[in-house]
Amino acid sequence: MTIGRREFIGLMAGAAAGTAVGFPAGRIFDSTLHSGDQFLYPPRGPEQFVLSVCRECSGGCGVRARRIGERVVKLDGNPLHPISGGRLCAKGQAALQVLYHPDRVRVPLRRAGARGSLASFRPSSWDAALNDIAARLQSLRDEQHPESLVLIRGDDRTLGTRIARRFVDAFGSPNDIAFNGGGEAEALALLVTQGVRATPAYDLRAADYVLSLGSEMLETPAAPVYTARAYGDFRQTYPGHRGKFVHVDPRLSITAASADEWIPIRPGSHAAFAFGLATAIVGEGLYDRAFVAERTIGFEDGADGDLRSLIEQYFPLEKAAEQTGVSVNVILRVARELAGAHNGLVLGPHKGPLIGGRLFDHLAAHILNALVGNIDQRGGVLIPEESPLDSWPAVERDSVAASGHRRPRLDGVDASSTIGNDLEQLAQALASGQPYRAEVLFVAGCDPIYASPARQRFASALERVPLVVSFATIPNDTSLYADWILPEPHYLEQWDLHTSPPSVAFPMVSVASPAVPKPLHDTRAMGDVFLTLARRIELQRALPWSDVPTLVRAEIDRLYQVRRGAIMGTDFDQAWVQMMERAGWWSPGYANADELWQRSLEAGGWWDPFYDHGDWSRVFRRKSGRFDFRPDVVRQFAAVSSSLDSSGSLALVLFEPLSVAGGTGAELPFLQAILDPGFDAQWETWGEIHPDTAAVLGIRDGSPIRVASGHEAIVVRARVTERIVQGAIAIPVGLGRLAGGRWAAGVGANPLRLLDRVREPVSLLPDFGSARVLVSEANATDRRAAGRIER
Amino acid sequence: MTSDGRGSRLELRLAALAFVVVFCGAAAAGLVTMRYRRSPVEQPIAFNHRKHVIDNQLPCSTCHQFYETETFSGMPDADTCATCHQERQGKSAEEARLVKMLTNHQPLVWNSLFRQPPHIFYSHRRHVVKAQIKCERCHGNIGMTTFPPRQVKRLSMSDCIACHERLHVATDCTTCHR
Amino acid sequence: MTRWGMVIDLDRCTACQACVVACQVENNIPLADRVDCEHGRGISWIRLAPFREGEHGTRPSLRLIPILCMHCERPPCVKVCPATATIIGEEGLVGQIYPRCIGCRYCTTACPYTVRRFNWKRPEWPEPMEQGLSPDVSVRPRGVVEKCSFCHHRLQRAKDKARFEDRPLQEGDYVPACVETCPAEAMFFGDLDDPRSTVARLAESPRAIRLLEELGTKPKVIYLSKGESGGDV
Amino acid sequence: METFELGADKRLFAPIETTRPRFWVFAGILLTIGLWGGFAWWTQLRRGLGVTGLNIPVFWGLYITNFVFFIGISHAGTLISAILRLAHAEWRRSITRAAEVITVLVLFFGMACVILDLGRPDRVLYVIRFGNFTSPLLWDVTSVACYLTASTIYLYLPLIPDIAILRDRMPSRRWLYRPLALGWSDSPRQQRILNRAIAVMAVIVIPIAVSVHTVVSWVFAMTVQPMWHSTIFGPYFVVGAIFSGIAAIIIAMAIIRKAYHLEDYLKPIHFNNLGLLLLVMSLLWFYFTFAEFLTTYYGGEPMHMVVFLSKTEGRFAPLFWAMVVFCLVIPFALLANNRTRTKVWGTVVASVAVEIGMWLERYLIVVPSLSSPRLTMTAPSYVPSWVEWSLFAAFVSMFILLYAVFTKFFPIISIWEIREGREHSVAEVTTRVESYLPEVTHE
Repeated sequence: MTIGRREFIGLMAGAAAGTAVGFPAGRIFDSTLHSGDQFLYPPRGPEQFVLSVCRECSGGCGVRARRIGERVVKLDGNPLHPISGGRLCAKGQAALQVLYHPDRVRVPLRRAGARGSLASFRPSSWDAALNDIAARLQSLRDEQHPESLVLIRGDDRTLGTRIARRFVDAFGSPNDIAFNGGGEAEALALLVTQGVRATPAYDLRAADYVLSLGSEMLETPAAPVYTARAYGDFRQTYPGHRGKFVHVDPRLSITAASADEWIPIRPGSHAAFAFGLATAIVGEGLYDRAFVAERTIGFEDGADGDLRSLIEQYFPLEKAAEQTGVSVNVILRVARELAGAHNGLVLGPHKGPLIGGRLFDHLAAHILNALVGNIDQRGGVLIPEESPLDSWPAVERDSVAASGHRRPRLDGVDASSTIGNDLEQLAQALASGQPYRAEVLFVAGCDPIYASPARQRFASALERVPLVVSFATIPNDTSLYADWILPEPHYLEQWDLHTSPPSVAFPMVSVASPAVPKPLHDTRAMGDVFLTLARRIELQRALPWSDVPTLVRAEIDRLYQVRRGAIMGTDFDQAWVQMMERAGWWSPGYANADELWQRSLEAGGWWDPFYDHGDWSRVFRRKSGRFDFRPDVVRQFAAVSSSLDSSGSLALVLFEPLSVAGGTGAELPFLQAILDPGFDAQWETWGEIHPDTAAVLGIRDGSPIRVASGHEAIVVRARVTERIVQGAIAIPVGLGRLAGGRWAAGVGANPLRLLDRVREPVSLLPDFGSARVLVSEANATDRRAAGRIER
Repeated sequence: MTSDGRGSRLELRLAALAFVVVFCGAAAAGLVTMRYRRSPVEQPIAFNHRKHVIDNQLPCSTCHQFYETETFSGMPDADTCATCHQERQGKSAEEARLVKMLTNHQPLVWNSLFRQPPHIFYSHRRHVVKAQIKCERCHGNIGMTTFPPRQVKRLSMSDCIACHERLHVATDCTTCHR
Repeated sequence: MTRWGMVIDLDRCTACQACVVACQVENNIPLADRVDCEHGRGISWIRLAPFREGEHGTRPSLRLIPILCMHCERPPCVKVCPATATIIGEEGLVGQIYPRCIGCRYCTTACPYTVRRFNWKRPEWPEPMEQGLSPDVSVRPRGVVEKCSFCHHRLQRAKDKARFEDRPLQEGDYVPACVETCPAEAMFFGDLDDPRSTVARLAESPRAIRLLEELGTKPKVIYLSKGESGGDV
Repeated sequence: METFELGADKRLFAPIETTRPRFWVFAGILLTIGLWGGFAWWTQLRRGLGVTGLNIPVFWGLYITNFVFFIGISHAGTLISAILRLAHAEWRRSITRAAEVITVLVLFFGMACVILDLGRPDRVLYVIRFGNFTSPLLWDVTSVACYLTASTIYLYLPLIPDIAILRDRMPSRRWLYRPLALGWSDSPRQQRILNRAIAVMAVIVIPIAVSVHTVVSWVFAMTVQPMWHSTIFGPYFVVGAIFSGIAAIIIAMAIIRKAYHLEDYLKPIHFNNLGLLLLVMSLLWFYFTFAEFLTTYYGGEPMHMVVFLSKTEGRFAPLFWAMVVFCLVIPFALLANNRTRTKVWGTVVASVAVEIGMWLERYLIVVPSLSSPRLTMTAPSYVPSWVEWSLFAAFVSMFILLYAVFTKFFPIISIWEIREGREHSVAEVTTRVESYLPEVTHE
């Protein structure tokens, strides 16, 4: 072959073009192949551990944060902490992602548009926010209307809330309103029978038979990790010693899955089942005669209204069997097992932080505990001791404040009420402006727009309040209706003191120190905000501290003064302190307040593990000094005929999955993915229907269904399962949020919308268990409507 | 090729042939160079290792504070530099710049020159303190440089394995991979 | 020889899934959003598998069992990997070498426990979530397989630490994140070859069972069945 | 003599010498589909395998199905042609080339399917660099590579004389044919060597071909997964492969015959003969399938039954029964009947059915076992995404296109073998047949 000029040019041109195209093509191809290779390379740094306290629920677990450089990379339980014992639940583990959540409130947000949408808010500054709020508050004081300030708050075991309450008190408003749905009935049962205001503690660890009347004790107890640890020991600690666990509920929950036996009952018949047991126990004479005789009244006083006669009159076994759908044989067997156990413990239907229970159910459960003599015993119901720091010296009210406190509370609750708070009534008062107008409303640590059965009315009532301030880390549903959203630091960013969580018997003070060197965003702790406001409107006499860290240190000084308890320590330390205190000694391991402070920071806090069983005067505080079976109350309940109306509708059974309990958790993808391992349910709200019921309604597994009550309807996915009894639909609470960031807003549906304005008779608590709903296959319109709500 | 094969479009054929062959070669070259492409590393200050390590006899741990105590060696922050350079020590223009940066509280972020892959567990402390491996073994004569190198040195597994095999220490994958 | 193993007491387990989330946070598991989960692409190295019991008519029950990589002594995945990217180490840990994995997913299909996961996309963390990532665990690129490592980065750290304290590794020095967090204290971890260790003792319990034992994989995750205790704790 | 013969085989040169516009349209369409597939692949490279419909636990789907399917089809050529050659089946002469080309081309696509399936295609060579010899996937790579090499040689050897004919006939393409013809001058010595080489290759290629599909089956059978872990899988896959391979030849022959008017060369008798083979394979396939399913059913192991039931009456039932219809009912009905089998359309319809059926079979082997893992796990059902379908379509189109391009450069029917048959074999067969018979001596 001869290569001429033309051929040569051709060769060169081809080669040139080949290079020009080939080289970049190769590079582009390679970069595409490796487009997954840009490794995130988390920076290294010195390792450090910081102790704090989890605030994902009321449980109060001591947390040990692992810090690398300036970043927190992992949370674990503080091994010395008596609540967590080095353990954490799923929510606690995920809390780190709340700290680093992309949708946190980063600066104070001021509303500039219609209420109800995050898009209406514009970034502002702390100066603007505090000036605005302080000015309104000052004018309320100037106009002698301090009562027009309202605080709606969550539980008060953190300093921020306690400062806020004290602020409201000193300001002169009676409207310090707690929003704590779940535990109220349980505490009320204790108040009614024993005259104690507390959430009962259950000594699960030492019990050998646990009868859960629908108590989701392994999912949503007040202190999940504490309960789970106790449960583990209850099951397998001593060789040959294993507690038995029976769960009675319409639904086979995750708790029920762990039980040795699940006894399905008709929805709403927990009390009937409990009284059935009581009838059997009393009838067969299996009750604890000594305890009943010595420590109780109202059992058989000869009076015709005593418990014994009531039981015979109202709760014959056959009737209990009929109401619950459980055979007499089973009731008898369970009654014998319970009474025959060494420490048989009955837990009332505690469903979670949001779903309020009924007094009747909890009263019935508590009466059973008394009948088997398991009150204030090892393995029984314990009455939590107050923490030494629970109360501050009373506020010295000035004249303006005193005048404000003479006005009634907006929710109409007073000292004579059974219930502590009434959101329903509050909503009405806000809307009507009667008995007086609310001018400034703070919402902190709770989300009433999401969680209250009165949510619709509440949302429209908020429209009438001129200044609504919401404290939030990630905007919640109520934040959307506020005028200001104030960025609350994450718990890993602030100082705090926590006292014993509800349902924990011993007093405890945990110190939480900030785990990150500086807050990620322009946040201020709620306590600091109220301390600043107090200075602005000259209330520092009641709130003299300069900031929260100062207060924390001052509280430790106060704690030193009580001269009891010890620094948190190992099991061995605990046993030692208990032994010493039982013998009347106090060996604190610290010589002064500074040492207490230092060692609290190192160990996580202070506690007093000694529980004095049988201190009856502390435990029974009614006039009689005994446990009161309250036949009067039981009679009132029994007299109300249970209306078993079922016109083609299903009973609505609500529950709270652990990962989204309390209406929080849906913000995080990891928690959305573990809603229910039984179905592998993720990222959606579902409705459980029994196969027989589904067959009648023509509903197929997995299809979208419309669930409607009188005024509202939601669309959920049908799960046809035997995990729920016939004639009911079980729907989880926790999704269907209006806000909560990219992963929560608009995902799933909120079944609390279906609830109506129904109260339990006698107690007047909002009744979460009485709703009935119509269920049908969802048509296209429903689905579209659901989609509109979602986005 | 004989004359009859010499069609009028031979040069086109040759061009196409050349295109295909060169395209493949060039694409391969593109692929390979992409993989070993190095982006230059810029440092905030042209640090003179030699000045510090040889002339002033400073130990490495003055600035790389952690290599004897942690898995990583650590880069000095502004405070570390400020212990000496709050005021001028010498006459170099770079130092003048440094002092200015320090007085203005500008952030001082050094860029690492030696990069392990992120999927490796490597303990500086273990190698330096326990095994008494000299820094130079991996870091070469960085201490002799008067100007920061611009090229990242990526350490490869074969370097590690060679040494581990010679010293008869673990070569189990999970000893280092994570 | 050390032979790391885990014991899970199903009688203590409450199916709370703390282990699931602890693992995800510890091991820089990529976030899976709603769409990913609907596609069945969410990654979790440990999951709770439901076992429904009871035929129609009898009372149904539900058993939830935590399932993670069993670190089999005869792992089916290691055999089939064409690129030697999954290996069984000297101490019995079945490791996954991400930079060598070609992403063929043969191991995922060969694993009878279905505990291996694949990175369907590049992991992404919206700002500032990347700040929560641990430097102890590599962030996996897209296209490779991953699975439970028994948190072996913790072993590397623990060994490093023990060496500088001039002592042998002790029980409790090295514990995976799931075991550390388990609220019901249902998970135990340690050296199965050390007769004094808790796990070795529990593994001898009459309640001890191994999943899919009949396949001959010799799993090193051992379950204690629900029911009466046999004097094993 | 020579001129006459060339004139007689003019039809065979026509596709090479003339190209009609219709061909360009056809090629354009195929190329467009191919480019679309390229776009789909690009998308997958950029965004990862998340663009497929795969999930946990269905980690393998369409790509692996197609891999098994394509490798199966590759048995068309080389194996069939080798067997026919060794058996001196004289009717083979006009079909061997068409079959062998299928093998070589389709193997590339089979291998490409595996690369598509990789999460890290950039690391594909790690299989060689860090190979693990206990992995059936590595055996697979080895044996497919062997097969590709062997079948390429086996395609090329019989091509040499034809290339030489083309070299002498088409001066304008001498640049291509001259080097490829390797100086073939049709000398008796060359002929002898060539024939021996072909015979040797035919012998070598058979065990390799058998090994290829056996090893492909072992990718599944070596795991302990339900309805994969089966000793029957090796022969079962080989039978399935030959089955789909024959069907592929029939379809290819019919298209060539129609497109290039080769009715004189590809006669109904060829279709009839292949149809008979197909019928045998259909029955053999049914036998294996039946044996496999009966064993599973009879054993009744719960884990296996879950998969079994998902195929026979669960969510895969429509596909499963469609497979039975396509692989057994339709081909049996058409091929067992003399009237339909002897028609070209009869065998072609049967073959198309078999291809669909065999694809379904591959799908039903891969997906159902993965969809029902041993430890319960709820998973969304696997629905292949547009990317997977696009790449499937692109692979099929590109295969057809390359096949068509081949016919534009090389005779798709072996010219010299036809001539050889005409010149020598008629006589040879007579002698051979006579040699089978008792000798009749004419006295």
